[in-house]
Amino acid sequence: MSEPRTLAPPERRVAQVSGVERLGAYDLITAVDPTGPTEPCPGQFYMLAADDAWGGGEDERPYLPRAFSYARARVEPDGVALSFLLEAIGPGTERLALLAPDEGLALVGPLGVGFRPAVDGTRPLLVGGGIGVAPLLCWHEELPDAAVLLGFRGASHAQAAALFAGEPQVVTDDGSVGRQALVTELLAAELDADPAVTVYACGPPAMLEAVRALCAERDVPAQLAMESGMACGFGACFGCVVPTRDGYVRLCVDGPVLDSSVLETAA
Amino acid sequence: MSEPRTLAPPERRVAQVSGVERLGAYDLITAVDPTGPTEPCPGQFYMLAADDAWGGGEDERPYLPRAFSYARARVEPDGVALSFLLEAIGPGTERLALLAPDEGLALVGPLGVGFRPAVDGTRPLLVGGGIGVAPLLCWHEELPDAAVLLGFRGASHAQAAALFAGEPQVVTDDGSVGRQALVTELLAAELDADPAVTVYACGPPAMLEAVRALCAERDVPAQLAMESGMACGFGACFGCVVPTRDGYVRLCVDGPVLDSSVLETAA
Amino acid sequence: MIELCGVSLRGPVLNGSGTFDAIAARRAFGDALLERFPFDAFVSKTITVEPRQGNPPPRLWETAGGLINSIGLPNKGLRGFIDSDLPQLAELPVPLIVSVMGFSGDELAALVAAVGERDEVSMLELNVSCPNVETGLVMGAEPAETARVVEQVRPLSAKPLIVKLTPNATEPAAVAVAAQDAGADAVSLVNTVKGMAIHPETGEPWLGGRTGGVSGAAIRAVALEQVAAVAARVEIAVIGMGGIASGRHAADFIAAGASAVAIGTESFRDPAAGLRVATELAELSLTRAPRSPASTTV
Amino acid sequence: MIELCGVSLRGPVLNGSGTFDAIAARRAFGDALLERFPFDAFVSKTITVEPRQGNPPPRLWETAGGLINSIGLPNKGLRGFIDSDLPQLAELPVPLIVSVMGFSGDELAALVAAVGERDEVSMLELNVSCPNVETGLVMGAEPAETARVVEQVRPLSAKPLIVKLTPNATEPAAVAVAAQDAGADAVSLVNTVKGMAIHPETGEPWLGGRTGGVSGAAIRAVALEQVAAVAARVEIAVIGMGGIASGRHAADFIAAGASAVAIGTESFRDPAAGLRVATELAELSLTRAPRSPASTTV
Ligand SMILES: Cc1cc2nc3c(=O)[nH]c(=O)nc-3n(C[C@H](O)[C@H](O)[C@H](O)COP(=O)(O)OP(=O)(O)OC[C@H]3O[C@@H](n4cnc5c(N)ncnc54)[C@H](O)[C@@H]3O)c2cc1C
Ligand SMILES: Cc1cc2nc3c(=O)[nH]c(=O)nc-3n(C[C@H](O)[C@H](O)[C@H](O)COP(=O)(O)OP(=O)(O)OC[C@H]3O[C@@H](n4cnc5c(N)ncnc54)[C@H](O)[C@@H]3O)c2cc1C
Ligand SMILES: Cc1cc2nc3c(=O)[nH]c(=O)nc-3n(C[C@H](O)[C@H](O)[C@H](O)COP(=O)(O)O)c2cc1C
Ligand SMILES: Cc1cc2nc3c(=O)[nH]c(=O)nc-3n(C[C@H](O)[C@H](O)[C@H](O)COP(=O)(O)O)c2cc1C
Ligand code: FES
Ligand code: FES
Repeated sequence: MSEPRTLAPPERRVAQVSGVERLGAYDLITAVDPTGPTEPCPGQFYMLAADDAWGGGEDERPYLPRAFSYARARVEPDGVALSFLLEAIGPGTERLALLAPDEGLALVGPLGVGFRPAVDGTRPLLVGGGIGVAPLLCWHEELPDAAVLLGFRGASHAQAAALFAGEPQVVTDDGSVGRQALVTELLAAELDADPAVTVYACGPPAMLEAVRALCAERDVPAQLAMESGMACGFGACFGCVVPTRDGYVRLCVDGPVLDSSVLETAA
Repeated sequence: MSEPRTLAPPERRVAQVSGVERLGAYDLITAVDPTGPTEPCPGQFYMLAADDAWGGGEDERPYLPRAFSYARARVEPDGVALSFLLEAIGPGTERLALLAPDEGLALVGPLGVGFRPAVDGTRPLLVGGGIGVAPLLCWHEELPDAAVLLGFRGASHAQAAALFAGEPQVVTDDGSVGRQALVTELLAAELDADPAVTVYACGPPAMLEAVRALCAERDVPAQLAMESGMACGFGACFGCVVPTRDGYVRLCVDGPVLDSSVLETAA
Repeated sequence: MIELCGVSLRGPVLNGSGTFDAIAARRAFGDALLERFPFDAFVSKTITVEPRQGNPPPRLWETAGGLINSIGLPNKGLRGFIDSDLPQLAELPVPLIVSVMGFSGDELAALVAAVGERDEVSMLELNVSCPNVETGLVMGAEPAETARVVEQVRPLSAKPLIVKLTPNATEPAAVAVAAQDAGADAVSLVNTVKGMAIHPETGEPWLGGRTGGVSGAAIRAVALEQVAAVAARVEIAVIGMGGIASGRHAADFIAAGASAVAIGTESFRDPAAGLRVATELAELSLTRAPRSPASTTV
Repeated sequence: MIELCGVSLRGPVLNGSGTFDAIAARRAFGDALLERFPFDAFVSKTITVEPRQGNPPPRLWETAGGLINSIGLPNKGLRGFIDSDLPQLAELPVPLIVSVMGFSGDELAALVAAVGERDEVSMLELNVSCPNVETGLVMGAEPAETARVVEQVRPLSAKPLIVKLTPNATEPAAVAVAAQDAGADAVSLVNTVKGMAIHPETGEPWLGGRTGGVSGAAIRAVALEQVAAVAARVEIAVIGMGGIASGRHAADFIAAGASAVAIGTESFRDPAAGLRVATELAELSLTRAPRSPASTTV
């Protein structure tokens, strides 16, 4: 079984923050990982924590590391520069957003299984919502010709679209950039025009469920990069399960990319 | 009873760090307290915490605020600039030492009771050991003619002596600055030369006990600024007690400056 | 305004016994403390019949998000309390609850009788849960023991009686039911969770009292579970505490069934924590409806 | 090398049951995991007779320095474990301890008999302490209940039997004594401390299982106190755990009387935590002499 899974060193290590870039509502944090593998698979993720003062935020958190898809990996002389796109929504992401160059970023990874190749005879189509664009960035680098459909809340979030090469189609909830529409409306139009695609999607749960339903109706294969609350990221805690047709699966070892056909319907 | 005690506002407030100066082994942190009293009494202290990320250090600490004598207070247009001299010895002081200008420094204070005037007919004599020089700095500003005796571990610590106006006598444990001697040897010599003094001392427990004993032998009045582990700083927790002839007293409300005559002997 | 055991309070935020000394705090903060008093009712530190010095220092150890204390109930004793503390506590702008602890049913009875007849006192809290003094465990950990002491003291005062529960019990809800059936008007929980620290250099216990009690954020989830379990079993009011530091935490305890909450360790971090929690809670209440009938507005 | 219940281990650092899935970890880390295996013995996740899906998500909630889990013992059941997990666990470079839990004495007996006869297995751990499944509380919180099940299963295997204690008991030391007297070779403690979280938006319990168990730094002081209390009362080996994250923490548990320690939640923060703790502990041991005779070098 050749899963898209690059193995991780079995320990936490400390990368050095080399860049911090504000992109509207998001931050792009880059850190140089001195000893990790140079070729993670798009869709894989890392467990991250600030090496210092990881704690003492809201409710005396964070305590555990947080999961982040890598958005970019570049081999550099002293290691792999890994970039993460993050949205500060709580004590963990807020602390990470405060990281400054030269601070330590503790990480474990790459973890999980990434995106699988497109089904024979289909073209890849990337669909991202909000912070869910992160794993699509590196995947798009491997599939430069793939069409990219992106949806954001508004202009500040939509700045992340600039990270994509080529011309992604962008829509926003408030119409401030592109049309006022849901990204799934773009997807429906694309599928209606040509259903011979493999869809790769990442975004909020409601969006992923809509993508799943749209694809299921049309028998279109879809790979969804999903999220759930994680404590460990390597199958140790059994905390990150999502329901599938085969029962609960741990998203950190059996995902985060799941084939939409294994998911139970929302109903 | 006119205790040297300036009342504190009954709440935690946030001062803005305006200066961070490295002084050998110590850090001098200055923060502008917008609403606190402008005239704390020398010997009083504040409970301090970094406003952000107060936690996540060694053993997931700090959690509670930490006690610090103020070393200087200067009235400025937007508040009182309070300076604290600190030695990083654990997770709380380490976090404080990382404070950068414009960060928030949460504080409660001034707390406790400060140094009392010298006994009539005596001259004041200030004796400091290590980080214990902190409260003597502001006290010396009020008693500019007082002799100052300081002891430090070595040259790096002795840099704090430069904060004192005039010419403090300095000794070190390793002889790297001044003579190789204990500050209590200087004190003994002074007392032998002229015992008509009121001694003000602050430093490690062994030094304070030596000062107490030297003064007791000669019936010299001494006021000792002491330390103990504190959780609250305002008499709430009963945690900071030290044994005295009258039983346990809470150092945060009945001290930190105690008249040495109330202390029990070490034996 | 809320009503707790028939006593009107301006709000539902109390202090935990032994975590705020209003007399000492007035020395530090002056009368500003009375003008901005942080609690809606004031709970005294636990008193005993005889004066106590408390445990030898060190008495404190900081843990991850928590504090272990081994204070050992220092207090002036019943007489000293009535003569020198009570007049000062009577000046506080809120109702007074006096916490008492006895080393026997008879001692508790003496305390309840003497304190219960004072007009300055609105309610009594029986501390049967202090983990630092041996009797605490015995009385408060077993339903039958609790029932026995509550039955003994109940007839001695008409004032509302709160029984403070220990978390160091297999089934706090069973103890709460026993207290209720024996005539308690309310239960409060949790007291501190037994804990210990080792001296980093010697390997011996750090605390002068060898073991102590953990409080603060570290125990909040544990306290919340016990409050929910107790509230599900009793009809009387439940006063919830354990690591509460924000209005949302207070709302969580109320959602779990508490009628009122108490702030302990968070006051050490901010003497005005009680006020802040009350303000935040009031803001939240506009969005999250209280579910506990005992906490309704009067 | 140390000896634990007659089994030689290269060191005193185990994992807590259910906090490290060596099979899944090998998928993530490959054979590097075996080369740098973090523990000196491996404790399996608790298995039951029948397969279990576990509790509905969400299963996790982060607290101050801690984690609440409500996993609900998902496992393949006895048959699935023996057929598919055991062969893989047998490849680990350290002795294997299998944790078992039954919903009755008979179920426990079936598990002990079946697992105990496997050569791959060095010891058995009886989980009578899981707070997520009702029977756990009943068996492990009462000395008599514990004695009954240990007596029932003791004759069924010659392998060393560890009884894992729950902290949610009035007197864990009494339960430990009961386990010892019924024939246990060691006790391990603590399991997780009962806790709860409220959904920030709905006011309802956050966890799918409604309540859960707190682990991690937040419970370390509580665990240490219980380990000390238990070690003072029993002669058998004590395996201490609860928030251990450094060699000094491990040394503290050993100073309190533990013969070995286990790492749970800290592995979530660093999969190599066990190795790090072992290294730090070895360095510290040079300065701080172990006091527990059971932990001496063989
Ligand atoms: C595989 C994977 C990849 C991801 N990739 C990215 C990425 O590339 N970029 C990115 O920004 N994010 C990513 N995420 C999400 C990211 O991990 C979370 O945003 C982060 O964990 C939030 O942590 P926090 O402390 O900031 O917020 P939290 O306070 O933890 O809040 C996050 C959510 O968790 C819940 N929650 C609230 N309080 C608690 C609590 N005490 N305990 C448990 N849950 C609570 C709530 O539902 C809340 O909305 C990814 C997640 C996964 C699983
Ligand atoms: C009135 C007063 C005034 C002070 N003024 C100053 C000053 O001007 N400048 C200055 O630098 N310092 C001052 N101090 C001391 C300062 O408060 C301490 O250095 C500080 O609290 C240490 O905190 P930490 O987290 O860095 O170290 P900690 O880790 O808290 O270690 C400090 C000491 O506490 C003990 N300890 C270790 N672990 C723990 C634990 N988990 N819980 C409890 N105790 C523990 C040990 O004895 C250790 O040496 C003053 C103290 C008092 C009481
Ligand atoms: C330093 C300290 C002293 C305490 N003293 C008492 C006491 O005298 N009587 C009592 O019933 N509870 C006492 N408690 C327990 C608190 O009232 C409260 O139940 C507990 O601390 C949990 O709340 P918290 O986490 O908000 O502090 C004390 C707690 C602390 C931290
Ligand atoms: C996610 C999780 C799952 C656990 N599963 C089990 C289990 O299956 N059986 C068991 O005996 N203990 C289980 N435990 C308890 C741990 O083995 C350990 O006793 C507890 O977590 C305390 O140690 P720690 O604070 O180092 O995590 C579990 C703990 C966690 C956090
Ligand atoms: S996050 Fe722990 S098993 Fe997936
Ligand atoms: S520090 Fe709390 S009483 Fe002194």
